[in-house]
Amino acid sequence: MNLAIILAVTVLMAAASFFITRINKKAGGFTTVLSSLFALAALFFLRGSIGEDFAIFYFTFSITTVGWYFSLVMVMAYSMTSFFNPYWMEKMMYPGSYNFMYLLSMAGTIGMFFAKDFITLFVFWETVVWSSTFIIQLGKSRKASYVYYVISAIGSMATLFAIMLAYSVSGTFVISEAFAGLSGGMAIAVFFTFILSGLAKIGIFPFHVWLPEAHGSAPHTFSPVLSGGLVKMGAFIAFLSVTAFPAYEIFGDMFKVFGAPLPIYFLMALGAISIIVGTLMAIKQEDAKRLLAYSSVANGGYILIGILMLDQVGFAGGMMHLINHAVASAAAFLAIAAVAYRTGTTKMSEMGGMIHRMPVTYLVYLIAIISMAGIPPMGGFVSKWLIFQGLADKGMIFLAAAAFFGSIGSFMYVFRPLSAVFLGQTFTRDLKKKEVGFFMMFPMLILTGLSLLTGVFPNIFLRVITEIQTSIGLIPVTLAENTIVTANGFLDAFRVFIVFGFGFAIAFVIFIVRRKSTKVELMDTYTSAEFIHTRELLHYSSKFYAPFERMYGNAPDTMTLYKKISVKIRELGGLAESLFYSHKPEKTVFWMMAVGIIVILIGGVV
Amino acid sequence: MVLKNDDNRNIWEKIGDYFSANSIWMKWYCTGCGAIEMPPTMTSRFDMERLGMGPMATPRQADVLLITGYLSTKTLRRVIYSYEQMNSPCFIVAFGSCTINGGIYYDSYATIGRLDKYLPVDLYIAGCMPRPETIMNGFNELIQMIKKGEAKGWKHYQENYEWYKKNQLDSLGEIIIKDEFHE
Amino acid sequence: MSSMNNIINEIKAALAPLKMETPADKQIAAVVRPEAIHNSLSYLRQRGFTQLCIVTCIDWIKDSEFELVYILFSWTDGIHVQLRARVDRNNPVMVTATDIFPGARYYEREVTEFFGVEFTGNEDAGKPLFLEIWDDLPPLRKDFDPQAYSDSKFPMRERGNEFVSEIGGTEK
Amino acid sequence: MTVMNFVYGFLVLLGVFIFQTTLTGLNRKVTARLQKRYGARWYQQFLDIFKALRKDSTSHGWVFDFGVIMALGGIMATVIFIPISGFQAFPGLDNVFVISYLLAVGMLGMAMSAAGSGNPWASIGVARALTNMLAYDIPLMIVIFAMIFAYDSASLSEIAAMQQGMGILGWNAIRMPLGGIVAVIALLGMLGKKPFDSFIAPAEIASGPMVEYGGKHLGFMFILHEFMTFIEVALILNLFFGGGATIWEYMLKYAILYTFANIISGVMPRFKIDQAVRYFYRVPLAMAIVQGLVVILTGLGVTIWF
Repeated sequence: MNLAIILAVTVLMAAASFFITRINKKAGGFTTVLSSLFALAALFFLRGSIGEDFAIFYFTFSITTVGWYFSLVMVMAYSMTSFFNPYWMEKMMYPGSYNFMYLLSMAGTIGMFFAKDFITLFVFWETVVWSSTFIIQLGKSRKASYVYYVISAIGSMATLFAIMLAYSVSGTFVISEAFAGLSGGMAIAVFFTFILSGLAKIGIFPFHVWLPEAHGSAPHTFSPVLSGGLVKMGAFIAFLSVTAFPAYEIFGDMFKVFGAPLPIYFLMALGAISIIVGTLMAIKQEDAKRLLAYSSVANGGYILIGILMLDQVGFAGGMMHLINHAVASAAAFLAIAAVAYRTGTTKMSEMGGMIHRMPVTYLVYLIAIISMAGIPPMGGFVSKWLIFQGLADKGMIFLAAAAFFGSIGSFMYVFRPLSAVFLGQTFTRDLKKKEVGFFMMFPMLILTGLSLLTGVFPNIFLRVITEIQTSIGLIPVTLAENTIVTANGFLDAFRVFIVFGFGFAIAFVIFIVRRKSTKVELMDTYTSAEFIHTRELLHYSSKFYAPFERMYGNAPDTMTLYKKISVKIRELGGLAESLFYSHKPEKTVFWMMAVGIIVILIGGVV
Repeated sequence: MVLKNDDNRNIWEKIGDYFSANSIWMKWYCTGCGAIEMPPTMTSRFDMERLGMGPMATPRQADVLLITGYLSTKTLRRVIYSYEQMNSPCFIVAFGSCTINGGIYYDSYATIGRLDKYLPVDLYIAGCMPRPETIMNGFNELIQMIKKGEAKGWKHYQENYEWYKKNQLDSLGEIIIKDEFHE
Repeated sequence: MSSMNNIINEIKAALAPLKMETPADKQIAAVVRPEAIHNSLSYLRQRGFTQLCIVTCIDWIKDSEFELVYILFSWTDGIHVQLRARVDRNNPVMVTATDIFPGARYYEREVTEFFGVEFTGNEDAGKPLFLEIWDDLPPLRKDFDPQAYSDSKFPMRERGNEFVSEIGGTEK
Repeated sequence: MTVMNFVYGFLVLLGVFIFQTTLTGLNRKVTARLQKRYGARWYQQFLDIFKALRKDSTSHGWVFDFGVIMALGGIMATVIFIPISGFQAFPGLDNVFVISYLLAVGMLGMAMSAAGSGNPWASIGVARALTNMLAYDIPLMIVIFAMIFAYDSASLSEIAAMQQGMGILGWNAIRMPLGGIVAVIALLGMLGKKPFDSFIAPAEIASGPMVEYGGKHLGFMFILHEFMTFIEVALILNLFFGGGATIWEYMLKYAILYTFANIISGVMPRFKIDQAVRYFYRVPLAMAIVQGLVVILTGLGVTIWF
């Protein structure tokens, strides 16, 4: 009954934080820190009770490894971000509601991952959606929360429909049994409608529009949670749709593309498209948070492809990428939030040279992007390596092309905030700014450490994933002491790290043996012998990849497309309105009769 | 400016000077008419690369600053700015009579007279303008000077910094200009 | 396209110049009174001479006068017009042309810098343009002595014997 | 992992440095002869590097220094992983993905240090270099991917070993002719040789990322460039030209491949960066996908010879 206590405490603390914030804003913020840390610790020790089932009221829960893994990643994102809450209370419009929603959505995620039946899952899912909708509204724009809610609602309703459809066949809501006995067209309908909420949440291609809107304009303290945490709920749905709904078995006799049944390959292709779209869009963003949001779209594609592969290696890569991206993305968003805390902006063209004022934040961001771009020795490399190996096993050449594109493209976009925000000349306005306090630095350092840990000792995390793989009947990925073994070769991340350190040491020795260099100001650079005095003008940050952007700058934006469609629908509605609701009653009667006759005629023919 | 050859370099400096002498990268400041003499010197006919010389893009990378012609006061400000961005040991080679004593612009209000009052010139190549043969000869001379440790203009500049600065300010007023065109 | 003669006649009629000549093919030179410069420019501009090529100055030191020269060009006729006017050298003042040709801003600034002619109405005219730091007479005036300036500012090499050592001079 | 591994690693670094720097010097002579010049001395590249290390340098803050060290460190670590005719200082770690991504550490370090100098030219150069990387890497990686699928191995030394023993017919460049062409074109892009050298254009953007380097920093960049050249050429050599059974064969093939790339670039003008991207995404990408599909779907190119 441990989980029940966690849930109860979190919900109670959520209510309490609302009232505490009324009395003292800072104290309310600290309440979220304490209760999320408590949830994290309690969840960590929940590992002993894996396999237990229990029920609270009508809700049934079962503690599984995969639920434990997912909820740990999620609550990690929540608890690390909560350290920022106390400092942002002053800037928040409704701090009490913010704290309340923050903890409530956390409780929702925990409940969702451990749900035993679909009704429980759906209720908790909707709790998260609703509470996060209200939080996003507290940020820069209301429009963002509409977009977020509309897309979430489409997904949720579709999933609910799928659950009901499956119920009509199997007669049960229990996750492990609900999809039994599906076949044919029904199976395809259930599969696609069920995974729709997952796709919407993880930001897969046609549904990715909410991520930049919501991430970009949510409060700075909630963006890390959105990107590092809530997006991963979609991965959970994707996971359920290939395990609880045994897609590979049900679609087993369908046409196979590179070894994957067509419906699954279709979803993987969507993942690949979102890698490409996310990468291309991220490259041309001018706002750091929107850029990172689009990078979440791209990384969501990797996670989806990995999980849908459902094999020994690629699946492990997808699950590993889940935690890597959560850690890296949360750290990057926190670093940007820390910069925004000091400068008050997230626009890249309005900042520069923050490295001289905030070196620790810079290092945090650097490590985060190294992990996000999949460069050794950070965690992102290990998971991308596993996904590449999985793709190479099956020869999925087009998905691999997209994955490579996203991987190299990520060097391009992650470098932009690094260069625009942190490197270059410090703006005159920011010359007196200070590094953030230790309390804010602490979660960032923890996440940085985690990035390094996942990269150097990936097996600690992969062991959990092998347990998940065993629990769903897959062959687990082969792990030796420090190495990951796949059919195509092995990776010893620790040794790679050591050799990297060796190379670094040699370079360092050569560097310090040579004479010390004279240090000059950043304004004293080669400017073709021209005198330049304005720091802001010398810093090159906006339109960074202009020649490359120009090549696809005129391509249609998905959001514009949706807007056009909505206008068309409104026009269509206008047409119907003018037909049926005109001033002349005889016209209405005529159309109603006409429609009625046509329906009868068609019915007769059929 | 007369430099005495007091050879008290240690072995490391001698080795370093050997490297410096055989690998000279130049920043080539196209001030006057002399710039046009450089392309033939670099390309197939005279092939400067066999001496280990080559063009470089910025003063930070370069070893030798070539002043190829007359210097107006405006240009001199930029040349001084560029020279101070160079990493020592760095040398200056000045071309043509304009840099030696003003040349045909000796009475102009806008061009300076002698360059070595403002910057430590290691080698003058006389002529109006010097042809590529002369330039190659001059570079050979420079290489010999560096090898022997005689090209110490940069050291001289550091030691007599006040003297040079005083001359520069007397003639130019100010080196770093800040006006509406330099923001 | 109107012929050269037509234009000459039109200009004669409109501007009533003191003197008129055609120094070369497709070129017209007209000398007007300094007060008439502004009106003449605005007339020529609406006549089709839309491009102001240059504003410059000549120092007639013996007459104690500055001659301001405006060169305009018509893209429809392909004809250059020179407008010339002489102002007093001791009190050189001229009305600005920036309200007719905004580009005149920098030409006038240059004339002010090099000759010291004042342009009323051009606020920028007093600021330095080419000469970054200048503390003497405007340098293109005839009474400015560049040799003296150069000698005082940019010291020359003493012509010692260091250059003639090879042909028999003493050692350094 | 013993001390001997590190000693071997150090020796590999030393040997590679001497070999590649000599080869670069000789290739400067080759380029000179193409232009009917006499050319520099064969050891000129050593003189340049040591001269640069000898000079004083200017630093633009700690990230400027740190980036340079990180770049050289990452690149040297990558060199240690490259198999040299079957010899590896750290056996088993010659995974293609490890090498191509560890290479990115060096790139990132260099980009960071260059942008840390605060010079706009450097930022433009970095932007172009990263765009260039995006262009050449996709076609090349697709071919390599197909190869990994066909050989069931991502290990450079294993792929190289499998090509040996059949003479020239064993080489992947011959078995997969389209892939071989893509690899050579991508090699030019990787090496930053003409026509894909717009990111270090000296006259237009003042040598791009290297604009602020001088003295030992510049020396580091030159050493880094030698190592990077070695990694890139050796990658293509092992994957497409069968590595080398003996060290001499390896060195000979390497020299021929590198000189070949150099000669091609010696007679080329320069692409603008968007032209380079367009070119790579038109011709080599199409060839790579055709080649990849042929290998994956039919097995042709790998199995037919056995």
